[in-house]
Amino acid sequence: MDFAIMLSVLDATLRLSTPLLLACLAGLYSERAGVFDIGLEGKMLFAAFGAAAVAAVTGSMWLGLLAGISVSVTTALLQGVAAISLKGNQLIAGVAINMLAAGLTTFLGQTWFHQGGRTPPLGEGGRFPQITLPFADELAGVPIIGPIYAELISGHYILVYIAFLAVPITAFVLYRTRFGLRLRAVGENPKAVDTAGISVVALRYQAVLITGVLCGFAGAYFSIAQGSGFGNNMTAGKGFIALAALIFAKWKPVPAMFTCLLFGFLDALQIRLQNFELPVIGVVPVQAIQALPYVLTVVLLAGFIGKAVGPKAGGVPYTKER
Amino acid sequence: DPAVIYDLGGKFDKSFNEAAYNGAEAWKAETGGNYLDLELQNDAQREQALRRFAGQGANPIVMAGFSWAAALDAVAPEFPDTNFVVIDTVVEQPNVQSIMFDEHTGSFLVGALAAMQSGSGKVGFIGGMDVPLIHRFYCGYAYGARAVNPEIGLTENYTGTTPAAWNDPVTAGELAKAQIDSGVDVIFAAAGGSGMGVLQAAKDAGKYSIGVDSNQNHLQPGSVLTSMLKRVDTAVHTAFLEAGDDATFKPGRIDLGLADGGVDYAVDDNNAALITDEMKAKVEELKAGVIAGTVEVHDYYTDNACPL
Amino acid sequence: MNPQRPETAAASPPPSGWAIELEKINKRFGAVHANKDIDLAVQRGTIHGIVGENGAGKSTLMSILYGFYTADSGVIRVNGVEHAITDSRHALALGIGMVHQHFMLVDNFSVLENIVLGAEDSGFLAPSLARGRTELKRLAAEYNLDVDPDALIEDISVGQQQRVEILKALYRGAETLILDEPTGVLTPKEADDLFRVLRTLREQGKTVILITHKLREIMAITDSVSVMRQGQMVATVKTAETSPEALAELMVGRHVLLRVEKGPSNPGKTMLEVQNLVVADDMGIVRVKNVSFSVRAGEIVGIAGVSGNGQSELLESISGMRDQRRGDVLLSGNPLSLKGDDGAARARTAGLAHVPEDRLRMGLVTSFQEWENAILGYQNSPDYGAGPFLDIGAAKRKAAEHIETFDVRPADINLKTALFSGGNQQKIVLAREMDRNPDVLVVGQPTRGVDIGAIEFIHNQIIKMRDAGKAILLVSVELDEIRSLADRILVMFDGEIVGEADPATATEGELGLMMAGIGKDHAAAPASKNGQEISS
Amino acid sequence: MSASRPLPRWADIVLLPAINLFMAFLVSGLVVLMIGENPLEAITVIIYGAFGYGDGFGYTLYYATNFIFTGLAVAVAAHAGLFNIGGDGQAYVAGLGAIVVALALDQTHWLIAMPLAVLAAGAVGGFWAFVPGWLQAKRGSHVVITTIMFNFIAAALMVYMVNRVLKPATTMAPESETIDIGGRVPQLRQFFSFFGYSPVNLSIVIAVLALIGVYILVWHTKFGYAMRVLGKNPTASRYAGISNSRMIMITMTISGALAGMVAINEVMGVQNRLVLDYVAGAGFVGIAVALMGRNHPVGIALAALLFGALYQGGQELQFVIPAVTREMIVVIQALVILFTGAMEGLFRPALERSFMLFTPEQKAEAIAVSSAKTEG
Ligand SMILES: Nc1ncnc2c1ncn2[C@@H]1O[C@H](COP(=O)(O)OP(=O)(O)OP(=O)(O)O)[C@@H](O)[C@H]1O
Ligand SMILES: Nc1ncnc2c1ncn2[C@@H]1O[C@H](COP(=O)(O)OP(=O)(O)OP(=O)(O)O)[C@@H](O)[C@H]1O
Ligand SMILES: [Mg+2]
Ligand SMILES: [Mg+2]
Repeated sequence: MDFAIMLSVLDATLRLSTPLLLACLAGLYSERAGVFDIGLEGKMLFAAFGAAAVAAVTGSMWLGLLAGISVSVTTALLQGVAAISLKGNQLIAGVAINMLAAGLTTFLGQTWFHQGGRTPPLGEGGRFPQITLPFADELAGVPIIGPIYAELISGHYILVYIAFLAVPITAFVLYRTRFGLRLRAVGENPKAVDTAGISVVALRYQAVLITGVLCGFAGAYFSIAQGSGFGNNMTAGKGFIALAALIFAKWKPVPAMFTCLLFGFLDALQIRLQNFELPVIGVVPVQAIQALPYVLTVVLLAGFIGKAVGPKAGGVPYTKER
Repeated sequence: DPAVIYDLGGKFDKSFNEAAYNGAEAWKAETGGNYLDLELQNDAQREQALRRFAGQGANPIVMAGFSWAAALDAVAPEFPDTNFVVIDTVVEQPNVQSIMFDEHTGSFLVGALAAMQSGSGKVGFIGGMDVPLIHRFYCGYAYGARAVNPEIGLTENYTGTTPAAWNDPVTAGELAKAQIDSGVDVIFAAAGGSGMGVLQAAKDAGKYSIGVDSNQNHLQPGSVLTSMLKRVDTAVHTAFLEAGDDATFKPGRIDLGLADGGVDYAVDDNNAALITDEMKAKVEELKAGVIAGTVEVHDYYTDNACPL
Repeated sequence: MNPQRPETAAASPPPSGWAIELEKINKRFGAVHANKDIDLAVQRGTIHGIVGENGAGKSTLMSILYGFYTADSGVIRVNGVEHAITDSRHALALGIGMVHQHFMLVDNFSVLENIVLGAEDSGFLAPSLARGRTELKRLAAEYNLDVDPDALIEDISVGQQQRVEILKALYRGAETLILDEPTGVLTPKEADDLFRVLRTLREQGKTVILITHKLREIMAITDSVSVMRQGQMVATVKTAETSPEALAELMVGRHVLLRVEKGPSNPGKTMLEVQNLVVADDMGIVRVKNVSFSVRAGEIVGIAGVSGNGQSELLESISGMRDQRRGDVLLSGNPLSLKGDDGAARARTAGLAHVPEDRLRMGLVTSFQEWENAILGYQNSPDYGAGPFLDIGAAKRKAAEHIETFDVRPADINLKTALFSGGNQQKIVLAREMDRNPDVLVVGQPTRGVDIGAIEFIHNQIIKMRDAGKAILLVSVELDEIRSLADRILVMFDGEIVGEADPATATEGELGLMMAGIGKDHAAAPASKNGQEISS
Repeated sequence: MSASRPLPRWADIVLLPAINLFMAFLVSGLVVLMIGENPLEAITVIIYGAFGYGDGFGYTLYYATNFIFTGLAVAVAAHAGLFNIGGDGQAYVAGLGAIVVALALDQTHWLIAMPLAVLAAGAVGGFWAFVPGWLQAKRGSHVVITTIMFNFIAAALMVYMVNRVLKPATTMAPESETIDIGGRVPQLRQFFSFFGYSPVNLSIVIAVLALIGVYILVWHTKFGYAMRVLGKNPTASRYAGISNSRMIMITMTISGALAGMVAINEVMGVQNRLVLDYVAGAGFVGIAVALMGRNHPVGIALAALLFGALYQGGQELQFVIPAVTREMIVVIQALVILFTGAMEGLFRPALERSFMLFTPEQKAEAIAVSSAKTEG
């Protein structure tokens, strides 16, 4: 593989891992607080739709982003009511949210825009542009570093930078703030938090809200950055992959980033390996290459990661006796 | 009343099913008549839907998609008085008309245009689901490109292997970007709804794309070089007009190709500037050759292979 | 001292009087009337004991005082002022701290993080942690409460964890400290340390409420004591004016024998033999280092030691739950294979019964009905159905039999096991394990958290087994229990058997030194001051 | 608050779900109203379409058959504390077992082909779940992730198998050869003309047997007992001499084999060939079915019937009210899951309070509590 192709693969890696990373960090907040979330997919889908719909109508990507986040947060709240206040089964809540999103986005899209659930294509201003970082053009000529800066680091949607910035921020919040301390505690031993005089319910709602915000970014990325407009079920199972990445990363922010980068890389590679010819076997069936990221995940998981033990109180609604 | 049943992609797939829908709408606008339609949710509903419509007295019943063979084979004999029209597959029953399109010849023409437009000498193809039908598109495209430039570089990709591949613009867009990064500058997207991602990526990179099924030139004006038309809309329209009456209904297999405009390449205001007179002349020459049988285009269906 | 404490706290309490007054407290859980018209007054600067059977309502009452439960009715006064305590934060603000029976700590947090949790100064952690560190140093010096602030909770001993709980309360400015069964999980040494801390607290003017099942602790440390029975307060007396026997009778409503009565042992042939056993824990750390001993029919061998010195791994290995690194376990002379993860089944087939240390974690499935737990471990026995099928009728009959012979209350085989009290849960396990007439009985911590009535019963059952000619291995951190039950005592320290003692002659001090790893070869040191302090 | 008592059993398992279902339909009604259609008519159509006539009821049963299998697959694993998200993939690959046997034996008789195909489909589906089970047991890989991954791998594998191996050169659609009559599972309509043309077939008998079998397995066998111990307390199961690793592997295999039965219903009962993606998400519906059915066969049967009815009633709705799209059906299904599954507690407190006023002694207690509260 020559240098240019490598850059192209890594460039695609960043693009493809961004929504995974945002969703993965989103999941990290609620799962660290003890709320399992298999509804990441649904929240992203809602956000993607909300963002594209508003961006299409107003022509503003920022209003679109805001709408995406609001829709996702509202969904997160609904899920929170079911899983936290009503002490419902967290997994069912997630399944319901996913289905609701799959149906409602297309239904509303069709009712409002009459394009089979799609939103109208976005014009200039409605979609995030790729940002050229300062000096990218000037440095492009410098060997090695130039192309790396100009092509790999520069020239992404702002949401890509936000996603990667969210990693140190999350790490900081989690390990260096009062909120983070309490968040981690409530996922491990909610009773300890309760007896320390902190409201378990309030904490979990806060966590779920942050999850909503991050899913909002992730969803918006699909429809108004990477894509231009909403398409049916456009998140295509990324929420589940993000969840796998979260477990893979053992619920830690920096490993989460590397896991998402790995998944993104495999995806990028998969795309470029479709006609790859192996010395002896000949052309590898495209299906084998498409299955590669998943097979590799399983192999890595079995070989290197070992047991992943999540937050102890995860999945269990907290019941306070009165 | 006539009826149309869309395949699993749904009626607004911006492509194949939507073309069928447009045909039905055109008929409606023209005649003022009413028609029935239905979107499937799963495979098990095929027979149910056919019986339902036939039982209600719908005639003709038009189906879009290559997955109808088994269901239609079972139901058609139950309703000998109903006429069925199926697109993209062949069912041999006395009351069934099977419409096939010569996707390979239409693709041949856009392949030639692609090769002529390409400055890099590399053209790409992005298919939707990895199935023989799409291989047929590719093979025609490849032959067309080779016909004008035997040295042309060809890259072939598919968005996926499940029906979800028809609706995955993200992966399709990434594939397009990957092709562009490797030097490809014209990409033919035969990928249903996924094609949107290809068109977008080509536009973002300042390269060219080729649409499919319907005329997609307007979607990214100036970037969509042309579209490979597969006139499913006309087929549905014609079926609605003719197949309801036994006098005009023609059972058996009908192949629509370049000669009758069943497949073609699209030129309109959006791409008029891109297609030079020279290109146009060459492609028309090839078209005439194919119709006359002097230019041979390999049909993937004949041997399930694409020997280049 | 603590900026988190609002003004309502007793910043300058009146020099004398009641720290806590409870009046006519009532609390129901569904049909259970857990607290009935409870009155309780605790003098400031004293240690006040509360005793009562399992389920008498002690924990409930304290949870109400701490704001964890809300009373259905009743009045709470703190320093003479009436308060409606709504939640724990409120109780903390009033200067009430509580150390729960089950620690409220986050296992994978450091000590410092646990202490700071909920009492942070600001949004960022660094200043809180810094202040926590200095404050911790001060408290440690003032109250003799040393812990490593950076150690993880899961890595420190139970005794240390308890210190963390106490420090947590003090850090929040607690004036009144409630301790719910604090010594249930402690070694004698740790218990001594705890009591020293409690005395220091009292000297500093703090008030302590202590719930315990151990009457000698009441006698040794409290100033006054209240007795609860079936949700009611039956008496409050000055400790100096009562005796363990009197308290026991008040608690249970009948006379309780506080001593174990047993005859001399009559050892037969060797039933259980452990040879050069080496066992590692889940993390791969070697916890049992080359241990050898044997137990003969008709004798009780006690293993004494501070918890965490390899006893758990030893027990698990002998009972087939944990693979050995080296060495052998022989049952009636036959080596027990521990390969695979179903060694426990082979151990049972070979005639071994196992009462685990931790009934909730291991010995019971708490969400099962009682009868389902009555066959746990014996589910494959033909008694409970032929072939692959489970004969529920047979299992239920067996469960009813257990309940009858072991006087489990309530006598309901269909009740969810979680709803039985600790003592009764323990009886369920014991009944199951003793019922099969095993050749070897391995028992860990048989009376942890169990009230004195039940202790008496359990001890008698163990003696009965011995007298029936069974080989019994008893592992306990309760020196008293070991001394009164065992015929031979082995002391375990740091994964090794460091000495053997005769219960008839060994003093608590000698054993204590061996348990601390001092005098490895022979216990000859004189009784320590600590040892004597609490022996009644 | 504290004195609220648990609901009587019948209220818990009948009344509360009924209220929740009603809520789900109420909200769905609003969605129907949004597109200007009459919600009452819509619900009538759904109920009529699902139960009102032979064909419709047959379709309901046909869908329910799939959901029973996938629901049981999730439930069996759940009893052992395992969350099998891979029912979809397991059902999918099981099609290979079914098609190979069916095609090989389609010149014999279904009495021969069907039992063997059941075994083959069970074996392949079971294997597809065994591997994640094995990885969990031996390598500690989280079964949730591995089963998700195996869904994707199954999809890729099946496309390859269908397109490159099973597809006869003469067909265009990606599908296997058609099974001859001897390899097909008989349709119920061959015995009861009541079912019209609906595809419900003898697979439903397997589904009923599976329900009974799972009930016996979980609650009346020693294996089931061990499974439940493992699910509730893995330490206790090790204490009880149960081999956790073996239990995980066997349970996952059983779970996968149950999911694999979908292949019998679809491949041999309905499609008579192997088509791409024939599982159509039934594996995921199975999760909802198991959760709603509280992992109990009776609950699963009812939940599967409910979802079958929604699928078929929804289809009917599309026929009768063309404005209703398939997405609305998905929305209604989601609302049902939301209200009866995730938010089932919504009305519990209110219901408990109203129940307390029914019997005199409870009434007294309720009054005592509320007055106590005002005192405090
Ligand atoms: N969460 C609860 N729900 C219902 N009933 C409860 C609950 N907690 C306690 N009870 C009831 O309250 C009574 C008192 O329980 P409590 O825990 O206060 O007893 P205790 O005196 O602390 O017993 P122990 O000595 O075993 O700790 C019990 O008999 C029980 O019936
Ligand atoms: N949630 C509950 N609902 C109803 N009754 C309960 C509940 N929890 C406990 N009980 C009842 O409480 C009584 C004592 O329970 P409790 O919880 O005090 O014991 P425990 O604290 O486990 O005992 P120990 O402190 O010795 O371990 C038992 O009779 C039991 O049936
Ligand atoms: Mg208690
Ligand atoms: Mg208790």
